[in-house]
Amino acid sequence: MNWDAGLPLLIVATSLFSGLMIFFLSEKHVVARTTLNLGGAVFKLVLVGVMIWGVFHGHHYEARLPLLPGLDLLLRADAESMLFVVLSSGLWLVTTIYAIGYLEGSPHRSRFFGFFSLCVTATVGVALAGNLITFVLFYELLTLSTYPLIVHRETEVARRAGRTYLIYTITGGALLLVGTVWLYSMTGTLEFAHRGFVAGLLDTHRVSLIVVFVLLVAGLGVKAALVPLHGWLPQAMVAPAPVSALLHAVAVVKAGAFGIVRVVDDVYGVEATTKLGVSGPLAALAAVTIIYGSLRALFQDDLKRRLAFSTVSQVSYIVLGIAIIGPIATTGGLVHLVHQGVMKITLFFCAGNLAETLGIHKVSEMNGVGRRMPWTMAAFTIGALGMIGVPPLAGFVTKWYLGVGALDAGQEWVVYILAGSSLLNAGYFLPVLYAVWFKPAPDSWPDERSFGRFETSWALLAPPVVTALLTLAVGLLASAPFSPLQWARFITTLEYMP
Amino acid sequence: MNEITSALLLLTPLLPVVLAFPPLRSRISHPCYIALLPAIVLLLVPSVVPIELPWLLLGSGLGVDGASRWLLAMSVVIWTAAATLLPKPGNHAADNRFTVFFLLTMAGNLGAIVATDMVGFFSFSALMGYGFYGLLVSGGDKTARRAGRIYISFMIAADLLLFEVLLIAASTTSEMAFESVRLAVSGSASPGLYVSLVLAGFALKAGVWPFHSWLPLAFRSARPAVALLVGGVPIAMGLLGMVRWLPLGEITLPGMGLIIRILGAAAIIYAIVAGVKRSQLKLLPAYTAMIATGFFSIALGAGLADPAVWNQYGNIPYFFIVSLGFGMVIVVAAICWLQTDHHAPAAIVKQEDDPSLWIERCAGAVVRWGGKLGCETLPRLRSAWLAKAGSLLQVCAWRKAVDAAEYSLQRWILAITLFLLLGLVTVFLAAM
Amino acid sequence: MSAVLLYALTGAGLFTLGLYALIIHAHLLRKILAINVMGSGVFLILVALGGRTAGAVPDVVPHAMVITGIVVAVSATALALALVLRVQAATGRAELPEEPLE
Amino acid sequence: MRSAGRRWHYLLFRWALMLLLLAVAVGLGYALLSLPQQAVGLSEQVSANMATSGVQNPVTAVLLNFRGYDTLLEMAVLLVALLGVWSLGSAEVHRKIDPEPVLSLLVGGLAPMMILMAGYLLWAGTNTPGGAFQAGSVLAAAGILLLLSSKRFPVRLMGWPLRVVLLLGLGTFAAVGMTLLFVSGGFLQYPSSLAGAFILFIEAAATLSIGVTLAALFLGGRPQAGPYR
Amino acid sequence: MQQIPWEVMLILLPLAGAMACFLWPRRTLLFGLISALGVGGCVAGLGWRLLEQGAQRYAVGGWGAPLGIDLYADGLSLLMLIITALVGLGVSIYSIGYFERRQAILFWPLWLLLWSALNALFLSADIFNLYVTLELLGLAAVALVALAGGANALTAAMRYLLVNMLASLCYLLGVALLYHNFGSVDIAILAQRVEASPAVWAAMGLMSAGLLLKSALFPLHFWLPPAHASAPAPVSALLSALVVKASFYILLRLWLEIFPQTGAAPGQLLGVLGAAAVLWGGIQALRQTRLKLLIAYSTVAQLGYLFLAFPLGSSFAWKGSLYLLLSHALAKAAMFMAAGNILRFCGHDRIADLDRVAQRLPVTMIAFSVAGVSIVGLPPSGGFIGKWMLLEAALRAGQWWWVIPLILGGLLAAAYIFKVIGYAFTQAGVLRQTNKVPMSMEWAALALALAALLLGLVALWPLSLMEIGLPFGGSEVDAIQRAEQS
Repeated sequence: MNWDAGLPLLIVATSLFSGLMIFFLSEKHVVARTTLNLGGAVFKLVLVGVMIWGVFHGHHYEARLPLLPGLDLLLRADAESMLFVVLSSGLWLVTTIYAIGYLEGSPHRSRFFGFFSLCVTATVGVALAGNLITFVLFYELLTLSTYPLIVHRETEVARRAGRTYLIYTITGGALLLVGTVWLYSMTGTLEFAHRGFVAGLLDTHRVSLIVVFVLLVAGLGVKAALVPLHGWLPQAMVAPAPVSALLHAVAVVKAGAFGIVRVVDDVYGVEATTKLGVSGPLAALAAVTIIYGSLRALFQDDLKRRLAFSTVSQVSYIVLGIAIIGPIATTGGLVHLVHQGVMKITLFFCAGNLAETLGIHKVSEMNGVGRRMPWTMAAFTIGALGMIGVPPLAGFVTKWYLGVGALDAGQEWVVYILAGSSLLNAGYFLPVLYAVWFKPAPDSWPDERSFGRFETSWALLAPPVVTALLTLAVGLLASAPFSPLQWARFITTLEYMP
Repeated sequence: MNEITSALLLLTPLLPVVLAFPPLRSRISHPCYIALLPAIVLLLVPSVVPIELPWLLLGSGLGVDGASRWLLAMSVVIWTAAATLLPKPGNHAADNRFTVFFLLTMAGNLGAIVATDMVGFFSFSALMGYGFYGLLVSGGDKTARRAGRIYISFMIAADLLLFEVLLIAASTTSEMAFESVRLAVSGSASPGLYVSLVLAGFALKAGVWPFHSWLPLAFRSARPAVALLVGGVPIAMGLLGMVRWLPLGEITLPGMGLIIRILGAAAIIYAIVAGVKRSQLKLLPAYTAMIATGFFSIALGAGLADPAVWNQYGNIPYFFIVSLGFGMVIVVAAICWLQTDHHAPAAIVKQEDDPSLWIERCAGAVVRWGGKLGCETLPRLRSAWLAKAGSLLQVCAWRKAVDAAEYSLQRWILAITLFLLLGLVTVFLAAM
Repeated sequence: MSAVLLYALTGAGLFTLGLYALIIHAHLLRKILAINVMGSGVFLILVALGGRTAGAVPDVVPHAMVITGIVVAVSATALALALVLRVQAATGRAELPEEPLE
Repeated sequence: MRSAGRRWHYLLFRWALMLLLLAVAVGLGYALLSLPQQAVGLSEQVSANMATSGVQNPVTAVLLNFRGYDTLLEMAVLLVALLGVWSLGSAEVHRKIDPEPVLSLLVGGLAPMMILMAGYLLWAGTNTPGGAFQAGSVLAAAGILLLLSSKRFPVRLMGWPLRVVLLLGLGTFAAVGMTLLFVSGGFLQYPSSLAGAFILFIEAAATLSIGVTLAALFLGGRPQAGPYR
Repeated sequence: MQQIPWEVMLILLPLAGAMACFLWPRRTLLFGLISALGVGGCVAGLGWRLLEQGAQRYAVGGWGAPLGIDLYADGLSLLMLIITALVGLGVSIYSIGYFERRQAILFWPLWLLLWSALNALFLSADIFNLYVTLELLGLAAVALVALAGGANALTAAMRYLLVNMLASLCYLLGVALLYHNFGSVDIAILAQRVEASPAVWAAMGLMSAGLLLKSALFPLHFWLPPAHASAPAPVSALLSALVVKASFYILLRLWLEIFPQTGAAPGQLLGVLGAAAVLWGGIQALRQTRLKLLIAYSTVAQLGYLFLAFPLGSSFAWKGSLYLLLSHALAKAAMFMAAGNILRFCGHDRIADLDRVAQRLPVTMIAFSVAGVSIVGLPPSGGFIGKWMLLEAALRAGQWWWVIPLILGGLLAAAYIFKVIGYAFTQAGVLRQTNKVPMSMEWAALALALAALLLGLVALWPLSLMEIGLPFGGSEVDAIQRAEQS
């Protein structure tokens, strides 16, 4: 096997093997487990770096395994997958460090980290999938590997949350599967192509194609938490904070959104999507989700629930960007894939820190916490302002591209959605920030733990600070080479190239 | 030489941000003065070549031209004056935070002045706005916090409006530098929307009548350093934004010009009446500022109505802004000096419940009523409906039916009979 | 209608009668008997039809099949009878319980 | 009321079932009547190959030679049934009854006669109706008679020797089949000259096994001796 | 020296093993394992021969059809033999730890006889011989169920035995009709001679009905849940994995060879029943509170999938159905073994009281979950491949409505599998005494579950084996695909 075929496999395999090995470690082997975890994460990041270099120098990374006659499992590194691979493997490292700090001394860590690694394996697989069947495979694997993480606490509430999660995601997976098979029975191929592969069927199979599109988007929309299908996300909040971070920022939600990107761009192609008339309803659905998620977030007192509804709202920016057919809006949608991940993971890390250090779970308990934990809350502030879209943070760049793209595509209504959403974002984040920084602190915190020198343990503190800096950097340096925005532009050029 | 000026340009907004970083600040004796150094040096350099920063944000630029050199000078003076009024750096957490906000606001202000494109200006003025909000609120009493809250509400609204402006601009031209946008907008089909959005946005930011309500509050309660900055920072930058963003001197909008002139006049009359009625010395700067902005509005309206008038002005608007800033400093300083006997230094005031603003009351009511009406009860409502539907469908009965059916299927007699029947049906179907 | 066909039809009748008894009767011994009646019917059909060409030697292959079938039936019946005894010992009655499973 | 309703349902069900079964019977009868008038069987092939089968009785030829494989499996079925009965539990201890003298005498006289009869049936099977199964049944009847008359078999015979006899038929059959695989190159492929001898050998073993197996089945459980106790 | 007749060895080796175990009860383990390994070797040998020389026909006694009996091995039989050997090996290893001595000495001979019957059945080309093997199989299965003892197991065994006898008689009557109509019992000869006539319809109805009863197709599944749930765990595994599949195999053979021109109606009827089985079995499984009953009802549901190929009738659908059969055999065996481990560990199998089994019995729980993935039909697993093929066949045939049971069945399966997994993760109120589970039992279950998973990654290999002797006819779908691609 040559190197170009081996590299994608190797990238998927690094976390798979470290995950499988961790399963067989006993609870006591903390050092070995930490080494495997961090080693796997760093090694994967290095490999991803090599791959970026290679893709940039025209290497064609592609690994095929025959699955059925005429149907292969295909891992391929193209521009879109690189965007998602970098996001997931980069944030995996950060989240692993955080999780090590977060779960210190708690039971069943081998199980936790094993499934944690499997989850990232599945995400990277989703990113590198070169055809729809491979995508489906890893998408389902993702469902399976996240379930044990959600029920990790072993409580009745956790079991119910896990059940809700499965009801939604397995149903979604089934719809996705039907759509995939149906598509395959019409086209005979499932391989992603830059301008889609259904163009030849537009005249003959119009209705079928629309139905398949609806099936695929419904299946993916479950994970992307599009509005009638979002119910699992707030419930999944019972999971430990690193898991929430992973679910919201890196893996699950993103896999759904990324899938919609793939379907619109590489399965149907923008042209066919427009001709079938499905892009408009998709954009409307995304808009409804954006507003509805923000409204619901406004009414939550539980911090993680507020963040969860915020995710519902924010992820739909990606879908909205894709559904507004046009190069600029698509760029905005794609880049939000990264931006939302970085911002939301910061917020969840901070929420986890509050819960772990001070026992704070509610917004109403956060008065004056900025004085007790200035670093954490500074990171939180950056993340929240980014979500609102304050320049020069990451969220601003996204909103900018979405707005310009919408005007470019002649869909002015999107601008009002963006404005309304920003207003609502400000409505549910700014009071928090005000309370954190300017309200007097109570005499005692609900459940305070002392960590010595820092405001909390370093493993809990470093990740949010790093991601907050990233939030700043990807916004400030948006136009620098190799920034997410530039990469997204590159992808869009390929997609819309005449 | 160019490299040095470029570095200076970059450092002008960057150094204050860097110095705001707490570990750095605590090691340096006079961070607020040091942060101003690049700007001061920049003022001494005779000709500054503007730089392009394509990697920054969506591609930005920085530069200093004749007008902005004056503005920069004014800012440097105002910030230096304000820095002298800062409390000595101590261990007090509130003072430390105040310094952070001070430096961030400074960075935003200086950056907005040297920015040569709209996105850069927008970003720096946002930084300045949030920083200024921090200055108003931190360590102030409840009036100050009230002022801060009104200010931030206005600012969010302004940012939203200006964001729309940016989008409109970006969809007309790909270049975001002031000149090219001005040209593109004046050439576009309907500049009216653009102009009115810009005006509304910056009026909100600058506290122009009728968006003035935070001004008197700020002057009544804020620290002297903050009061000193009001004229030079939010007001001046708001007016500067109007001048920079509007395609003045190129378009003719007589209707809008008239309206703005009327508004300006109304502002002046209001300020005079209100100022006489209140007749508090401390509030004098606020009414002065309102009168000044009213005059500015009248001038702007005239410029909008007839481009020729605006072109006659030349650099006068810039000088107006500069002198407004200086004038405010002097007025405030004088009043401070007059009142210094019976003015207690701004210290931590006893925290008490703030009366909420009308906008907050509205928002709170929306949240409350929205929660009661829909969103909070929605899951409950849904589950109630589901329960209702469930009782209609009678899940229990279904369960019983399923169990009963399985029970009968488990019975030998029925199952085999069914099986016979099926066999027969199969054969007959096949035979057909 | 030849005698051979009469035998065969009798076999069919036995088969259906046995089936009826198997379905209707609850007692296990009767069920086993019913199955044996059915078996006899099948064997009758199998053997009888082998000789339906008038005057020719009957086909012996069905005979051999029937012998095999009988041995199998005897074995199964023996197992069934032993089971009936055990079921009766364990549950107190020689009938299949018709309660649904828990 | 309720029971009357049930009863009515039951009657209705019965009648429905009868109608259904009538339909089955009619259909079956129709199928039988529609068969070709002339028997289409394997008579010709059987008679054509009788010469090489080693026996004169066509039924035995089919059973032990042409379709001997079926019979081999049939022996396995017997063994399975026996194991099944054994897996249910151990045989109940029969009441120690004193057989009536007449029965005792009769059994004492009949049993040897029946064993002899079985031997004859086995021998006759090669050219006239008869054969291993018939002989085995008679043998089994003798054994059951002995059991009923409370004749106790020696305990040491209930272990290993019993199991050997039980396996004798199946074992011999399989062993002969395997041997023939090496001798004549085909499983159960008798050399035509020795076919008769092989068949008789197998039949003898099978008779013994069938007889003992059927008698053991009659016991309804594991023997009270040996490792299966 | 001629070629070694692997077919005969496959039948005789376990038979000899059974006899040896019966004769020397103290050495059952030795003989049993030797036979198991030997059968594995023989299957490998037969597979090698088939790959080299194509489908094989072996005339027992040298007579050949129609007078004698033929053994016939093609891709279909080979795959059934392979899966039998795999599950058989797993069950053999599992039962080392499971049975105590008293049961072991009866289990091993019965199990080897059952194995022999299965091998004979999959190799037979003669419908009367199939009847004998079917009886051998049925009686051995009944005996194994009864091995558990207790009222539940005994009544279940009784019911099972009666069903077996009834079904066999129906089948035999069909054989009689076919023989007297066409003068042969060899499948290949019958396939040439068969033509539509009332006797053939009656034979088809009788034989199908008998085999359906044995395959427990809804609504004839009434005997299956009690029998499979009350048997000892390795026996449950064998019954669900292999024994019900044997009758399905015969039905498949008959349907493919003797009754191919039956028209659309019976196929549609079977499809409808299969769909009903999928849904009904799924709902019932979800309603169960006991683990083994849940798994047994899951078997009812999964058997329904196999019948969805009948209305489609394309070779692609048959292959999909067969693929589902193979993966279900492995996965269900693993699942019953895991259930046996849990039963041994907890002393009960009430689902709601599983109490953190996931943490305390991890290997078993992994085995259960991995097997569950295949049962649900999630990728990557054999179940997914089979389901994919059926879905594709249904959509290609334009009969999209078969997609509904396929998908709903998967959802129901996910619901009941994850119900178990969810409770295995949570804490129960009352803590109970637990017993140790031998390593061999845990790892045997895991190995089979992983094999089911692996089946989803090496699909081309079994699919190419299915081509040996073209048991499913020419592959028209492949031809269409090739035409489309070119």
